[in-house]
Amino acid sequence: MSKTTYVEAIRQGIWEEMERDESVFVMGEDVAVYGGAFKITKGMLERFGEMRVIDTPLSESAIVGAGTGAAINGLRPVLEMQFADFMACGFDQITNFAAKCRYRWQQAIPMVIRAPGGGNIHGGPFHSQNVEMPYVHTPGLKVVQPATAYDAKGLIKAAIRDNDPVIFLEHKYLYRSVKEELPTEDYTVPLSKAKTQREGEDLSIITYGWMVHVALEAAERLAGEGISIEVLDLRTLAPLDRRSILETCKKTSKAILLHEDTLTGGLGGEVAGIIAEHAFDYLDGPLLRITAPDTPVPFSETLEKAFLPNADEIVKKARWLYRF
Amino acid sequence: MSKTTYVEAIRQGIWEEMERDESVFVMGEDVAVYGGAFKITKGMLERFGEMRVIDTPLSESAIVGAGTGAAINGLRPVLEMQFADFMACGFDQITNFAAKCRYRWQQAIPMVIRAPGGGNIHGGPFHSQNVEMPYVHTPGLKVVQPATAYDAKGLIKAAIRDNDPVIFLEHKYLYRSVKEELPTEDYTVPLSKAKTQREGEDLSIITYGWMVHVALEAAERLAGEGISIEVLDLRTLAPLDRRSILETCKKTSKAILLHEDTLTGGLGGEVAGIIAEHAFDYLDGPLLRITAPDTPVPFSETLEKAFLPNADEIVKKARWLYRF
Amino acid sequence: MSAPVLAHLRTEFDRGLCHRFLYYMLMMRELEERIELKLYRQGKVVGGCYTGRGQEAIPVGSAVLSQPGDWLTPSHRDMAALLIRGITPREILAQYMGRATGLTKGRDGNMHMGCAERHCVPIISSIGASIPVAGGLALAMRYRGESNIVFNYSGDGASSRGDWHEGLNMAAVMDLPIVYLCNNNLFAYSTPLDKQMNVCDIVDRVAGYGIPAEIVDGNDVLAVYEASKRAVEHARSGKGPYFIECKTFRMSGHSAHDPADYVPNSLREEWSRKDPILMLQKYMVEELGADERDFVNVRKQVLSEIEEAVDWALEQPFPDPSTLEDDVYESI
Amino acid sequence: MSAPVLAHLRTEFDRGLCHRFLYYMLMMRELEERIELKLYRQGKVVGGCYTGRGQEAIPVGSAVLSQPGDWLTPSHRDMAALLIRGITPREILAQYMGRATGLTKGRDGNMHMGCAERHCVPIISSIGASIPVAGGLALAMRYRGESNIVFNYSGDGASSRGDWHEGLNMAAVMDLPIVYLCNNNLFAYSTPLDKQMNVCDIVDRVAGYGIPAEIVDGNDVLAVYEASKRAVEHARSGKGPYFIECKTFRMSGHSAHDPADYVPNSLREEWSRKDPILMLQKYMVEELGADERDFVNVRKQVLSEIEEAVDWALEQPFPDPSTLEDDVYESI
Ligand SMILES: Cc1ncc(C[n+]2csc(CCOP(=O)(O)OP(=O)(O)O)c2C)c(N)n1
Ligand SMILES: Cc1ncc(C[n+]2csc(CCOP(=O)(O)OP(=O)(O)O)c2C)c(N)n1
Ligand SMILES: [Mg+2]
Ligand SMILES: [Mg+2]
Repeated sequence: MSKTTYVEAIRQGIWEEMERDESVFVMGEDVAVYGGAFKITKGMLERFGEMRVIDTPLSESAIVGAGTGAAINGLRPVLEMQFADFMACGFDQITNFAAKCRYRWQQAIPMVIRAPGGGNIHGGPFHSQNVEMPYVHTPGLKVVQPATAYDAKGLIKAAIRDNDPVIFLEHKYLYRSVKEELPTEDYTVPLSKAKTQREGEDLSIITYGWMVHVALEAAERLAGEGISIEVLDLRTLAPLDRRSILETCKKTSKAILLHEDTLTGGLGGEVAGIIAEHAFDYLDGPLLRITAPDTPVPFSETLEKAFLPNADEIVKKARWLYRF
Repeated sequence: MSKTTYVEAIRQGIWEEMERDESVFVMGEDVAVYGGAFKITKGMLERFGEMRVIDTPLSESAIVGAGTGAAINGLRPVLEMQFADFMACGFDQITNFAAKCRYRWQQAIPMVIRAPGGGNIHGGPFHSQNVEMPYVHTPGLKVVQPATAYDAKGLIKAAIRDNDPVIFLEHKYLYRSVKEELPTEDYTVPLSKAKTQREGEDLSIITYGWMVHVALEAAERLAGEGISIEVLDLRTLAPLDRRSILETCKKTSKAILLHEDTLTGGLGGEVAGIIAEHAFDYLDGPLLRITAPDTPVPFSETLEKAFLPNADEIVKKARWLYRF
Repeated sequence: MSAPVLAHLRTEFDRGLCHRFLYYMLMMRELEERIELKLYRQGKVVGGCYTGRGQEAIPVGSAVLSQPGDWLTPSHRDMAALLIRGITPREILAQYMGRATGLTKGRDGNMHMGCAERHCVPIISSIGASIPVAGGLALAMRYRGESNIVFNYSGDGASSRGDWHEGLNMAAVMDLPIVYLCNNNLFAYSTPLDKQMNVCDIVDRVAGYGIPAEIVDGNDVLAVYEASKRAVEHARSGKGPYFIECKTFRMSGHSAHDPADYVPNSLREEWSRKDPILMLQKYMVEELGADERDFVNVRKQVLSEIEEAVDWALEQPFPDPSTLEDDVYESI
Repeated sequence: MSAPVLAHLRTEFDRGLCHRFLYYMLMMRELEERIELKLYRQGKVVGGCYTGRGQEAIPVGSAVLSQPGDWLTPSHRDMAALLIRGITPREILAQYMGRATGLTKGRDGNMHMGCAERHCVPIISSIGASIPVAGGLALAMRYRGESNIVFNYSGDGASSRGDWHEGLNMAAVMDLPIVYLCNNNLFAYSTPLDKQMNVCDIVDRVAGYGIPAEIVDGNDVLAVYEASKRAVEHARSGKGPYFIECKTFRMSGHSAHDPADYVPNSLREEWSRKDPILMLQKYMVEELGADERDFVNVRKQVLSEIEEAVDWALEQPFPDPSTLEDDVYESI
């Protein structure tokens, strides 16, 4: 059997849900005729027609607003933001309206907003950001970021079937750099369930997205030194799987919180807060955060490389923490 | 000498800076003729004229964008968002452009965006939010929230003189509920310096904004029980005064992280992350977070009261942590 | 804007319809007065308190044309639209008073209410944000091949927001079945039109989207009704959106705490002579032979309904704090 | 849109000015070709790679009118505006290659560059966001009573963004000295005009702001220049903003990786016959008696400057990782 890339897994996931449920449709800039800037919606116009595959004007706020309206009126929109960075243009619609509908009037908003983010592709300050935190911070929103092709397909399908607004963050660098064999039968991956991507005893790395792979690389190298690392892939960033976070910490008593996003106000702090409150007694060492520094994402290779967390840094800090 | 309210302190601070520096001007919805929804800019039109006190159309994104352009071209705009909640409409301009100018092209943006936020005024989901975190999370922005009239005046003046974009968060409930005697001479309060509002030995409460007062109330009650609480008022939320945070934790070895904002992704997590990494060895107990729950801000009295952190809860948790 | 022209020159309105207009306009007027001038001052209603005094003709003349399957997105000065959709004074009062039986269960306040069953989207406080949302509601109608339409309500101030532009443009490009009712009451909070735009009328802005638009006297319920009929027919028959600018005036402060000193007295006086309720009554007397006593009776009925509803609402429980965290997600 | 009309019917352009036009248009064309077709394919330039092939007349015909105190906010298809402001091919190439001596010191890439001293705001990637920013730049000019103006550049796609609406409206209400150059190249990425708007021309949208506007042949540099002169005079003399819609066509994909299959061949062919450089040369030959050899010389000069600049840029250092956290704040 052939392997499926992350980008293709998402495409398949949406496609299958559109086959399964007539109320699912996609909308965004350049998604129909062009098939999307990253080709996620390629071929959908031909298969599902222009009522269900909709090119919009360059209007992020209207895309989100119209998606929310369509969701209120019985549809299940899958919206594309061309780059996650530009979701900022629809910020008010997302956080002030869509997120609050169930709370204010018990109105479900079964809407997915897909947004390709992340760096390592020389995208510079406007095409590389990790935008999860403002959405993680907004009650009423769910936020997802898959690290593998399997999860990408299973999570996009689960997100589409979910009755709450889901921000579905895709990592551009993973689109074509990871692939695996996928089941042929229909499957979903449940939201709000983290996944242990590697079992270990000595130290936990809690992370998500591209950094899962970087953590696994570091773990492999550390295994050679006799240090056993557990890698927890959060997969859903809101609502968080607090139980899995606490379990791995209770098991290993040491944790590194790793993300590609910048440090201050990043998810690492939130996870640290959960652990330092609810697993304090189990901790045998400080909680280390390994993240990008607090700057915009730089363009130039030398800077971007220095900016992004890498396996060397993880190995070094993990060694230190192991010996703590 | 008479006491000055928080709202009046801010007004005076802006006024004095406008007297001092011709490049300072104010702009926003209803700020000129009406003097602002909360009357911060009252009288300024008459004193400084319509070139420096500008009513705009209902266009938050254009207000921020124009403010940034004016800052590029040598002015020092002080922008008003009528409610902090609607700053979401200018989110892209703030986070994607203003915040990144110095980094991208060494261009200073000496701009202040004032935004009245916070609850306890029955404002409901759209007029009560604490919006700090997306801005705290954006490298390049500074974020300030004063708790007292003294700090309100000193910080708004420092913010106006600062050469980076500052999000200046005012608390609506404090506007008229706190007052104090202010110095008659010119003074500023430095950004990025926290302030110990009460010295104590047993336990630190790290907080900001209205919650400083709630913490002080709890501390007073706990003093009666022989529990000595230190209250650290962060005042500037970005960049954080990490040194003061660590010092108080090293001193008392126990900390409660308190804020009115909701839990997940709130500042408490960030502070926990800093402490659990850099003061771990000093900690004698879990880091407790006392915050609003992860829901929109409710309107009705019974719900809003339950939603907002209060002194009773702090007293109870502090007692528990003290005995830990 | 020309002097108000009563629609009787153009059509015959029967008594039944006019009575309906009168009932809803009076109900909105009296209910809002009760809320603002009594309950708010007594502290029974807290938070922001907006009224649509003087603008009642706009929601009434339009929403009466809505079908059950249609959706409405009223603004903060359109209470009558909710009434017409079957939302009761009881529900509205319980909402204003933050009670558990209010439409938002006390979670949101005042006019920030709506109801999925009766197809009313509660106000989105971010002014202008309802315009793109209306587009999505309409998109779903077209998607399923329905002949339903959306009634979107907003003010002049909203027309300066980016969302207004993006939403109108998208509706035009996609030919969505929406009737926009814009209440141009000459002010956005304290900001007069000439500080909001450099053209005379909102319809001048609308022309740029390729959406048909017209101006009506927003204080003349019959004129609003006639224009709405044209608009509804246009939208329902698949011809796309239609925009109606209703010239009117806010006969109150922006909200209860605003004395509106910035409004010139002459303007207030000019418009007080065009009270939409009095205009309708005049028409009913002169053209339909109505008797002043009829009006007294309608008013009586309205007031007794309100009395009953206030009593009921005051008895309603506040939300139980144990429900604090409900309804944020369907399930986690 | 009517057939392109060379401006010679309306004015006499002297040789010096036309040579200037030609030089900058050719420099932009050749520099971008070098970047896209060579350096990008060689991996010396990475990331997004946009060109303004076929649109050179727009930045050239307008930016030559800028004074040192004016500000410009070019879009991603206006490289010549930077050149005219004195930004050198060396600086541009170092920027594209992410070198420390590029205008953003390697922190941002490709056309995302600007320069405070030469009054060019680097592209704000969020399309449309430069419109309100232009307003603020202009506001500061008026504040100080200067006669400077702002040249704002954007595309057809930008005109669907909320920021475009809010920014144009604010400029109109406040009478700000801005000349808007809109390059209507018929597409926003893959999206043709008829999916972007329900009117024929962008100026139809502009009418709604009370801003004077005109349409010109954006491939005719003389026409762009003439219109810009009118616009600049209008704005400089305190009459407020002015909008020029330049009809043109993007003779490339949206960016280097885009084959633009969605563009009908007929359209591409039609526009390739209106190459702005050839149009200018034709005018120079027919009306000014220029010699084809002159053009060869200009081209030679341009190519040798580029050659020199490429060599220089390739020698430039990449940014030192130790500078990673610089310039986020002035001080902490
Ligand atoms: C985006 C946004 N900015 C500011 C406000 C505060 N605000 C509420 S109503 C209003 C004026 C609205 O004017 P208009 O649309 O003309 O409606 P009117 O109140 O006149 O009926 C303002 C500024 C808001 N609700 N949303
Ligand atoms: C707000 C925003 N949304 C999406 C994008 C991605 N994007 C970059 S250029 C572009 C098309 C712009 O079209 P237009 O304004 O016509 O300029 P052109 O590229 O045709 O010159 C898009 C969609 C963006 N940069 N910003
Ligand atoms: Mg109004
Ligand atoms: Mg274009």
